[in-house]
Amino acid sequence: MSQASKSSVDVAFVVNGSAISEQVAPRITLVDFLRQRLGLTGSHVGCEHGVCGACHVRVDGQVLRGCLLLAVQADGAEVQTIEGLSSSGEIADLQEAFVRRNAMQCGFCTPGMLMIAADILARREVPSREAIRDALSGNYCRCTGYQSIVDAIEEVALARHGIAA
Amino acid sequence: MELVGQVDLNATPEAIWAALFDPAVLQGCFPGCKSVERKSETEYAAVLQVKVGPLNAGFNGLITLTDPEYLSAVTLAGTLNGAGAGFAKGTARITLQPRNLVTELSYRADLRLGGKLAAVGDRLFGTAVKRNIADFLAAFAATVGAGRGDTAPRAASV
Amino acid sequence: MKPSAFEYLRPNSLIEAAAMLEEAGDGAQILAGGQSLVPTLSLRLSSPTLLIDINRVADSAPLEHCDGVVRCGARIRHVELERSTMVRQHAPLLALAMPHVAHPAIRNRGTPCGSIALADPAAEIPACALALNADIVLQNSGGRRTVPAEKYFIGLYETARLSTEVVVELRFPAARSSDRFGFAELSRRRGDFAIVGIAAAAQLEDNGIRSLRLVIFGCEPIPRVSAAAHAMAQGREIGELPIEEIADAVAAELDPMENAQGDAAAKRQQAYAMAKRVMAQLNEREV
Amino acid sequence: MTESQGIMGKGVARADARRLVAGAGCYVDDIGAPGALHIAFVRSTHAHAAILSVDTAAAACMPGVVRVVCAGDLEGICKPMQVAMPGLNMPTASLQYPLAIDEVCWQGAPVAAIAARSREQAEDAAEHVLVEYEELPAVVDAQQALTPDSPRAVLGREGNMALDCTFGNVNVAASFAAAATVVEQRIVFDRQTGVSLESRGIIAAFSPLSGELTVHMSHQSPFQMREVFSELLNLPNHRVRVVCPDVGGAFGLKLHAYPDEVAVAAIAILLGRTIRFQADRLESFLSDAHAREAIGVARLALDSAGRFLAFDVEALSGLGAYQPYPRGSVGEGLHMAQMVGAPYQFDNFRARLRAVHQNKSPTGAYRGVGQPLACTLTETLVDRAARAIGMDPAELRRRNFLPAEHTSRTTPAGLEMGAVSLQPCLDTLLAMMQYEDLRREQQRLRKQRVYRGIGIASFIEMTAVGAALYGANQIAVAAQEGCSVRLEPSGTVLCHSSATDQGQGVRTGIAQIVAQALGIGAADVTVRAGDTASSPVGGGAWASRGMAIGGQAALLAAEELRGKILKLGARILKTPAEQIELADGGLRSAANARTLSLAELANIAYFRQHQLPGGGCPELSATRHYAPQGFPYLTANGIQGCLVEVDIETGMIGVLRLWVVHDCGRVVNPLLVDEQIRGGVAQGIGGVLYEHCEYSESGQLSNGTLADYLVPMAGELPDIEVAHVASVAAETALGAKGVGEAGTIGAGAALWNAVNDALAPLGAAMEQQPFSPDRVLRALAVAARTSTSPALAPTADIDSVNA
Repeated sequence: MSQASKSSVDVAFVVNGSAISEQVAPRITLVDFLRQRLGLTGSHVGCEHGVCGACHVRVDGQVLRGCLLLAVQADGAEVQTIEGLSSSGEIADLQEAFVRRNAMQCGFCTPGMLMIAADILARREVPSREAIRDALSGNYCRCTGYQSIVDAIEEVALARHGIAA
Repeated sequence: MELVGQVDLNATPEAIWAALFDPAVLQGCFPGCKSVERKSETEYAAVLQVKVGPLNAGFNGLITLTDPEYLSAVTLAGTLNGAGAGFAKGTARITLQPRNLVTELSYRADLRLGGKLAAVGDRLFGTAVKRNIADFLAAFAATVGAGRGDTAPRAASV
Repeated sequence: MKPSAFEYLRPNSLIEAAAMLEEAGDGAQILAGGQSLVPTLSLRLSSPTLLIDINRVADSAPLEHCDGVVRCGARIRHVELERSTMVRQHAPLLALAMPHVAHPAIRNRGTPCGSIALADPAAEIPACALALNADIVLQNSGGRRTVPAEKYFIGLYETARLSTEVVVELRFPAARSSDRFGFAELSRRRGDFAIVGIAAAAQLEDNGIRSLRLVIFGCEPIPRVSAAAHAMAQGREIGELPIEEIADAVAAELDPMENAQGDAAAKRQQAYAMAKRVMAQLNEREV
Repeated sequence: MTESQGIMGKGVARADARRLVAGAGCYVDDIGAPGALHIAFVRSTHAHAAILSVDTAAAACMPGVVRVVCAGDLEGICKPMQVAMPGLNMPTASLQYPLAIDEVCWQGAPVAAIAARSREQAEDAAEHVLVEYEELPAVVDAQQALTPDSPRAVLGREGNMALDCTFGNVNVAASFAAAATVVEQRIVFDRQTGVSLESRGIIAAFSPLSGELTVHMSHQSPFQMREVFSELLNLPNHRVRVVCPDVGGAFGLKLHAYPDEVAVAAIAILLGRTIRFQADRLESFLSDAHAREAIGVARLALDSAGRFLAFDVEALSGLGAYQPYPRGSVGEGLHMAQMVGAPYQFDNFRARLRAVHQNKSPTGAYRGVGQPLACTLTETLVDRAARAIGMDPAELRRRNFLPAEHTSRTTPAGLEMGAVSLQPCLDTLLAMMQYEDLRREQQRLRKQRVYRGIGIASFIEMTAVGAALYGANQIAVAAQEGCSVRLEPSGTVLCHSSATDQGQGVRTGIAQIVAQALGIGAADVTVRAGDTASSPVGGGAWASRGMAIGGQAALLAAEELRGKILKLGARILKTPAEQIELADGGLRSAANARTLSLAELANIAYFRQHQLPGGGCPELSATRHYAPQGFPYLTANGIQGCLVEVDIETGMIGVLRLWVVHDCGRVVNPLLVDEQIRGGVAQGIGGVLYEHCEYSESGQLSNGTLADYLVPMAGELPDIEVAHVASVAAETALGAKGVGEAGTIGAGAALWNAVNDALAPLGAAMEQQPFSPDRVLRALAVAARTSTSPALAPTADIDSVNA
């Protein structure tokens, strides 16, 4: 594609395994598009300037800020949201640990936290608590003080490596 | 933010005075200035496009020249409003002092931002303003006569 | 807040991008990683009429080591440097700096070339480029030119890049086995804007220091190579650097920006501390 | 059905957590509202200005714009807000309009509203509304606001003073004259704000046909807002429904009626349609209630044995331009002044509070309301005293605590206090910290020029506040909580509570209480809350009341239902009610060993009444309310310890460890309680190290993004160790006290003390939070210059100019 469009651009991409094809104004961010056009409201809008991490989505396997990517830029990509990760069962153990350890209060940051947590858990080694805190350093949670979130991620990392917590 | 500074200009007070009241000179010297239009003897309407890194916003507003003391001092006061971006407001007392072959232009300026500009731009605001003043003075010096001395302003001691 | 309306183009090559940029004039902006640009759009601090998205260009240089140079093309993202064993081996300073660049999700998308194009005073990549005196490759519709980092940074967000040029590649001189590197950054929280940072590269010759490029960033409008550090270090044994004296001189050179992060005195003191720490790293660290 | 015995006290996972981890939470912005118009506000760019004109012509023609609304358009639809507290001797408060008329008194005050088909279009148009202002003199600094020649924050006021009052038994002079030691401490708290991750949001729908207003909003107190909308918009309160769905963090800031939210509801009536507004982050920083701005100076008199004799306190609280409707914001200063010394025994007390208006964003409730300030003032003073008399700070506290056997009494400060457990809390804390070892390690490291500090802070927490606070001031805020329970035909229980849940897990705690009373599993109790159309009338969430009052109401309702179930069961099972056991989801007669499931019982009651011996229509539901009676609030208490390391070269402070021992009475769910404490601690640490709403001299907020207003993130916080001393509250059958604010109240003071302990050998001390690195370096530089006796640097009084 290389011609300009004034009000809207055709985009086609795969969201949580389903192909979508829509017209979108270039100024619409991916997270707004997912929420408002596709009804995928699990990705949240916390700051709209890339600081809080509540809007994390996975694009072609990488966790990105959904507010810092334009929807048109997802054209041709594979996008996964918290809804997709939930229904695929990919992070079921992580979600279970979050629930059991109450690693959330209001839940607004939780989908973004889980996105980045899934990323941490994809590493080869078991991350230290310090490494987990470092990886979470771009995700704002006002409620928990983060400890239970770190606990839950650590527990799942150990379990996935066959180590009892 | 208060800033002071001075620059020696290779021009007579008369030439500098004329330049200060010349919309074309002001337009040519202020970074990003798109137009300056004389509204009255002492009022100018200005349109600016201010670009500092990530900020790129249009402003328009009124600049007023007050308390003129012919050939020796004048105060520039202005408020620039940006659509939704907030405002920039400032006054600068400019004094001219002939000395040997040059004229020393010195100023004391008080500048501040309001609205969104103030709320999101603090980390670099002071530096950006100083830069714009230095650029203005360098251009002004070049227009009225090559200058000597540092055009960079410094913070007024409070 | 939502961005103002703009148009969007997605060129297939960097040459095409440069041509679009030139044709569109003032209101156009290159969209690389977008991690600094998009927030300014969403805050409506800037309202470009056209974004030229270079994320799909076919002719971006790879991340590779060849002929004594580590090349980093326009589409290369921070995370690729972070994970690259080649970078750890041949450009260790970048590897040291990378964990300080914002946060994981930002590094997944942001690009070193974009960071050089924006030239935020607190950014790590410009400081590293200056410490290594990397070459910055700029493209316009007529062709390419190369500007050494020493000549690239001019003032606050002001660089040698013209508004019609695109940063298409960074060329870092590959490290020699005897080179030493250090990096330290002071920020309020992990990933925040640096209050003061130091990136340092020392070239050794028979254990003596041939050159020390100690770059202070974050506290002035542009990164600065300390002249004093080089002068005081040159010819000395790496283990015998007068660390405190050099750190003093580094701090004395500075004219820090005063803002909510602190006044000039505090920043000089912090620069002193960080300079000491980086020089201690130089003494410890071997490639 | 699951085992129910002893379900109280267990760390039951929250039922709603499964939704939240799946991204299936439903916050206001997630609610679909077809055809709703989006609002963008034009906000004042000045701290204080007269509005000369508002030109909306260009904006009105922009694409997607339906209406540009100015103050005049809402006249006749919406009354202005005016805070009044007849119980306090306050000058008449200024009127606050949803959209400013003639005058703006803080940067960010809404001036006009654009209603458009999308938020983007509304914002596009907002840039084209031209407001002509004439700047007026602004007063930004609270101390300046006190001076007679200060500009007025709001024109027409006689002065800027909102409240000037004195507490206590006043004559402290004798105690100070007789004292062996007198110490003084000055603290400055900079402004903070709550920074909920979900911003404030509202969807207001008005049906001109039915005359009904339905509001979905992110709020803590739906019934309060029903009264507010009803009163301001002149609608009978039964024609107003307020629903609070999932709320993404609140912390007090979602406890007020904001002008923008009131404007949205008024515009819904004006246009007769559905209107929605979600604040963006910048307008959140500008317009969410700010908090904490205060200066306190306190003196403490001790006798030669180190016993406390008297406290003397001066407090100044900066309120911003207005007090928020309807609760006001003098509570911060009142708590700050009156709760100094609260954990201790002493004879005399005097405090003076002055609260002033300034041209800044209005302040309001934020977690702890004034108590963190009182705690910090007290505990830094106690540490100062310990250093002055050369006693270990833990020991000095132990000598002066209110005794464990102490029961309710009125303190010299006029506080009515319930029983406390400070001594056992301190013992537990010191053991957890391995206090003596920490002190030895600290001394060892100091020789290596590593500056570690240890701080402890004890605190009293007012929880579960009753009607004496707002009711006494004729403010329509419910002090009771209510709970309705009904047995469903499935044998489970549906429960409607007035206590609202912003993630605290109150609904789960209530489910546990109800489950235990009825012999069913927590999963068999569904708790709904937050809808004025279905909940019993109650306060919602404020002042740590959910479990203590809402839980008590649930216990009463469940016990009443239990009685009804047993009575009906007795008829069906033909056995005396007192011989029926309610367990495992059914009834069992001890007399004849017959059993009956709750489902079967409910089916008979609802569908087969004809089978009932003796007929009749049984009631299997109960509604009960509970309000504190005979006591003004429940007194929780605790103590915290903190270990820090200060990098004296850079001014950076690292929090290494933090310990909390807390007594909230009966712990219904330890998982939830510990999370309340840890989250509160994080906010306390945030205030001391990072958070600051920075204003320029002309009243411009200069850090309106999350990159510039710093909140604590995962990398900056330590692990937080929590323990409990559970002294069951005697005042209620449930025995639970509140816990929501404990972490925040004590953490800041413990951290202050730890930092000042680290700096003490260098003769430096911090007096103003947040402790930014440049402030730490400045304190060290001052100490190096003056190098007087460590830790006893002279302090200034409240009227001296703030550094």
